[in-house]
Amino acid sequence: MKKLAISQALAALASARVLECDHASRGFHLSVAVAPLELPAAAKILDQQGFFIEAITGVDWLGEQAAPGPTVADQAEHQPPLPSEDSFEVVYDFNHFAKLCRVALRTRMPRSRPEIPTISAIYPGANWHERETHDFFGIIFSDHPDLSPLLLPEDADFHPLCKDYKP
Amino acid sequence: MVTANAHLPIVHFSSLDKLLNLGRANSLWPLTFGLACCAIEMMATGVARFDLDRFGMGVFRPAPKQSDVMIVAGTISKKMAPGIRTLYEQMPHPKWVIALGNCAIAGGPFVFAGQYGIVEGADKIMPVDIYIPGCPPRPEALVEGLLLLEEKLTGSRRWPRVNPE
Amino acid sequence: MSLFPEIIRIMAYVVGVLAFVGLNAAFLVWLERKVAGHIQRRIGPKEVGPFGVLQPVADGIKLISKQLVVPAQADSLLFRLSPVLTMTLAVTVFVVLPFGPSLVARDINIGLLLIFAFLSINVLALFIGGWGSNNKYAVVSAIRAVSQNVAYEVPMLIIVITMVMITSSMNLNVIVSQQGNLLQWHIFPWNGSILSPLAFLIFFVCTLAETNRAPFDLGEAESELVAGFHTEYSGMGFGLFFLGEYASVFVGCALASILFLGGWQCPLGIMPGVHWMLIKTYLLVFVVIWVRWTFPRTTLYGLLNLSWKVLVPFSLVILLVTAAQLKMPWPF
Amino acid sequence: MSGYFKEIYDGGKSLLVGMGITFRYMVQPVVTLQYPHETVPMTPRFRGHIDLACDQAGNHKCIVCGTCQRNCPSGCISLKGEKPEGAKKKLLIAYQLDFTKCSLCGTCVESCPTDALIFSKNYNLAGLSGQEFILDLLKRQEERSK
Amino acid sequence: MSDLAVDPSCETFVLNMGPQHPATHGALRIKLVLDGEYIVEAEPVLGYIHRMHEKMGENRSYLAFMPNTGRLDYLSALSYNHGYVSVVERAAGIAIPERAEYLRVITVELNRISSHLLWLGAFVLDLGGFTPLLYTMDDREQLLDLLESVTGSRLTYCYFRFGGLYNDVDDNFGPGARAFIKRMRRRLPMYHKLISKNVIFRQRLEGIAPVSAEMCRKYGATGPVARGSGIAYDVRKHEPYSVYPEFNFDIPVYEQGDSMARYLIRMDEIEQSLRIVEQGLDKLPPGPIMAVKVPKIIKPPKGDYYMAVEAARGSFGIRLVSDGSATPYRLKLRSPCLSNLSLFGEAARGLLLPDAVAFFGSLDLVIPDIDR
Repeated sequence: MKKLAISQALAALASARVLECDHASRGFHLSVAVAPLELPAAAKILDQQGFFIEAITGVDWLGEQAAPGPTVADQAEHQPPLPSEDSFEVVYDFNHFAKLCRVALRTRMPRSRPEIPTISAIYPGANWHERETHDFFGIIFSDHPDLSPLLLPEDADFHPLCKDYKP
Repeated sequence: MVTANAHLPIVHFSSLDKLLNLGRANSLWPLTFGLACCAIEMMATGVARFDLDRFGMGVFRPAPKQSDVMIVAGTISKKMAPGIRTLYEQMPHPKWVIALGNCAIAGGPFVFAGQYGIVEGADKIMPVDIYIPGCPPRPEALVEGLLLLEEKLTGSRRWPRVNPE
Repeated sequence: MSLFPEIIRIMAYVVGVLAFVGLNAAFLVWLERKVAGHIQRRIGPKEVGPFGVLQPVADGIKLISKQLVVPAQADSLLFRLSPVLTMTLAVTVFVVLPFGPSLVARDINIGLLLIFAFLSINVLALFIGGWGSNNKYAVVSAIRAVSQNVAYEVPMLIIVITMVMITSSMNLNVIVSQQGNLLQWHIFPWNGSILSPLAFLIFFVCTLAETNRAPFDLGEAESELVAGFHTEYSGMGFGLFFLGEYASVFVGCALASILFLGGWQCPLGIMPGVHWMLIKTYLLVFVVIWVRWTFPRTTLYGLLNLSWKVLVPFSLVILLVTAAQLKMPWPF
Repeated sequence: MSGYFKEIYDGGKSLLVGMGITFRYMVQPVVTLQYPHETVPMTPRFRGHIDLACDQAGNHKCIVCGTCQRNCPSGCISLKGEKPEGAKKKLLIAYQLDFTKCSLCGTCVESCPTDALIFSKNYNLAGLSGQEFILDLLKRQEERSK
Repeated sequence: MSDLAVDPSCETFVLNMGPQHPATHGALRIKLVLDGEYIVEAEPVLGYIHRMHEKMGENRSYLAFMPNTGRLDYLSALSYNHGYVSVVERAAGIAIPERAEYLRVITVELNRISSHLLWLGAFVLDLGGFTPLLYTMDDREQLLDLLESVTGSRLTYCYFRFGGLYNDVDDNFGPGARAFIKRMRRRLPMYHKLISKNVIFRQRLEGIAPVSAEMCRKYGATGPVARGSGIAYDVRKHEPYSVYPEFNFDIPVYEQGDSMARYLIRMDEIEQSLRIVEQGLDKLPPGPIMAVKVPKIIKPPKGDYYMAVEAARGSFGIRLVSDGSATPYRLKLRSPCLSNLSLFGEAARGLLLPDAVAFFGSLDLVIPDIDR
């Protein structure tokens, strides 16, 4: 089954934490949390298995440290939250044309240094998704061919979807 | 009620002006300029069921140089506003603008505190003659708006008024 | 002979031709929008005057009273010259068209040659217009219009040569008077050449391409090149292009009816007159409009292939067959 | 060589079939609804701008609870009511709808506890200024109930 | 042909198929580097109709975001309604009655037919044929009247609610829908005769802009674009949701991957949707259209959820991140048109300008769905 093959392949990565989720209630089969630097490796594995990229979602967890009680980040499938600082989370959704298996690849990075390697070399389709996530959150995708604003005006310097965005 | 158009010649030939306005009123060529959902209703007005060609307005010209009416059909985003302004300036006089749909009148459903992306209404970037509310307005409302523009041009309405109840 | 009646005659014919061209354009605008409407199951112009008859008048008034905009970087001489050139070429061709037995402005014996001389300059006018308006879309469409017209001049002229071989005269009046009633028209194989119905078809397709009418309207392709070579023209500049196009459509169809359908000859041969000429030509114009609202646009290569690989070989075959037929004793 | 002629034959036939279809449609009756002269009645569920409903006695059913004002996604409704001393229930003074921001989602009509709001049927509004469509529903309701 | 296009020595010029262009059907600019009429480089520029849907998702309640879903891809607005409603029902765990599920599928399929009809007219208009647009819009008007009698609006529907529907269908919806099905089944052969078999159309579409299956996978293209290149991926069959498993319909797939294949797929999909609507009308169960206990204020539990539905243009997905409050924490809208357009740059290289317009039309894009 595709899900087994891919979960073993991804588990081989050093910092990967693979978790099976119930598709009926969550909408995806596998939730894999990896460190930002290992992202291209995970994407290459998924590419070899014939997955296609569906979407890249940026999430701004501002005020996560201050919030009392178990935050969303504490759930098993997330990467361990950074001890010191709030974080940006980027979720890559992959799916397979032939066999149904949606993989949610998650990474987290500190809000002060939102730096993550690009996967547009492996998936050209991710090029625009990354530019859009950069538009909305200011996350810098290192060695991305052309990180100019995609949806915002060319000279836009603000990032509207950050929680601390003031118009 | 001739258009208070700032480019009127100093000398007025009243009957000639009336004739010119009558000619202009009956052959308003709209500029194909659809932005969003209202553009689909504008297309639905131009086709077989509500046929704008009956009033001489069926000739949808793609080039701004040959059109008289700019029907702003859809939301005006800040990135698009300079483009719309250039299109308006490229249209030769006499020209008119119809704001079709709530987005073109005052931003419609996309207005909220702290919105960064849209211009709230076409009248912020160019003079608008006719406003047609609705989201999207039915094709009959666009025909009604064009008849109102003709009334504004010629001063009288040749067609029966329709009240919906 | 004194000069006076001659001047009156010239003045009458000049006024007549110009009035006819204006009326013809107005009528064709109305006819095209009405026929297009009914093909598309809608009404077309209706509110402006009875049955929308005043619609071309309203369009004319509006176009005349529009502000004439000349783009800043445009080459103003060429920009202004092009619509005037298109219009004058289309009008001068009317001089030799025989509308009736004695109703022809100037009955010269090389009428056909004059028509094709002027029709081929029409291409130059389009190119000047496209180049002069300094707009990328206009330049691309001007280049297309030139290659299209050149490609379709060749088969058209070959067909005209075969018809001149049959009628042995280039005087349009003589060509028409050779065709009597319906059975003597050149379109039928027993009159001219064996393949003359095919020749008529090729001639008709070439007139479509010559006048940039769909499905060959690559010059003024609305969905790709915004508005083709008249993108930058507003008001009467665009109006003149409109008039020129409709005048050349009329000329093309009139020529087809003269060469093949016996211009002003009556089908029953009893009362020839200008009305037959108009009926036949406007029937052909109806087919031109009908074709426009049915077919999509061909690509440039599809268009050129059609001309060089299909129309030119067929017209050469027709030329040879007719020559052979005229030389050898044939039962007809 | 035969492919050449066959292709021309097929092409020509498909063109003639196409022209046959358009000719057949040309002679059929037109489908145009000549709007100002002929109109089509709106379906009962048509969503025009909202209006205050009249009950049998002709007055509106609004109890100024403000549910519609809170639920409206675009904040088009502004409601004013005041409680005359002595009376228990609030009285509606002004009900203003800014139709130029409305997206006709129907949440107000659906969430109103006393079903005081209905969708009006006027589908052909057009005006010379944007302000014409800041509608005062109370005044409209009074005119309608007279 | 393509080696000529990439020869850098020849002089090229930049042509802007600008934000206002008849062929782009909306505010999209394509920066074309042309060598004569061959496209050397094509780069779409987006953002001219960006309407901040995702920002609006974060500052209003779940129900208040409902009208936005109708304005993303306004041609198949009901599929987007369906996607959003399903993701919130999946998150909040709301079950909906059988009749509501069937009515949802019927109205979504009717909406898909109206979207394909408008695409067919606009696509043929891009190729230069004016008349088919009028015929398809004529059919579409019948459909819009039918849907307006049920939902109240013609284009931007806001008909679904969490747990069911806004209102039930009246009793002349069934006969109206069957009459439309009968009429549409008579009209489809006419369209095939007028368009598919026409030699000029075939010449303009066959072999134009082939898109390989690998390119579809690399760019994430779904819907008719992927099915045109031999990938049998349809969310209704691949990841069944709602009551689609009860319907039997098949997925048209073509191998060539050129514009003709993408055109034929959508024509076959109209027939399949007609079959689904017919089966839906036959099996429509009686009963309520709204779930019994649906909380007034929806507060889905913490966590993130994903839902994909098959819209007319591809798989429309929503990733909802909820923090337990009454407003979504993050609402990502996966637009099928964005991925379908992203392969335009690579696939259009070496094409002629008119062929690029035909290729763009065969991708069937709705620009506000791309810019969100």
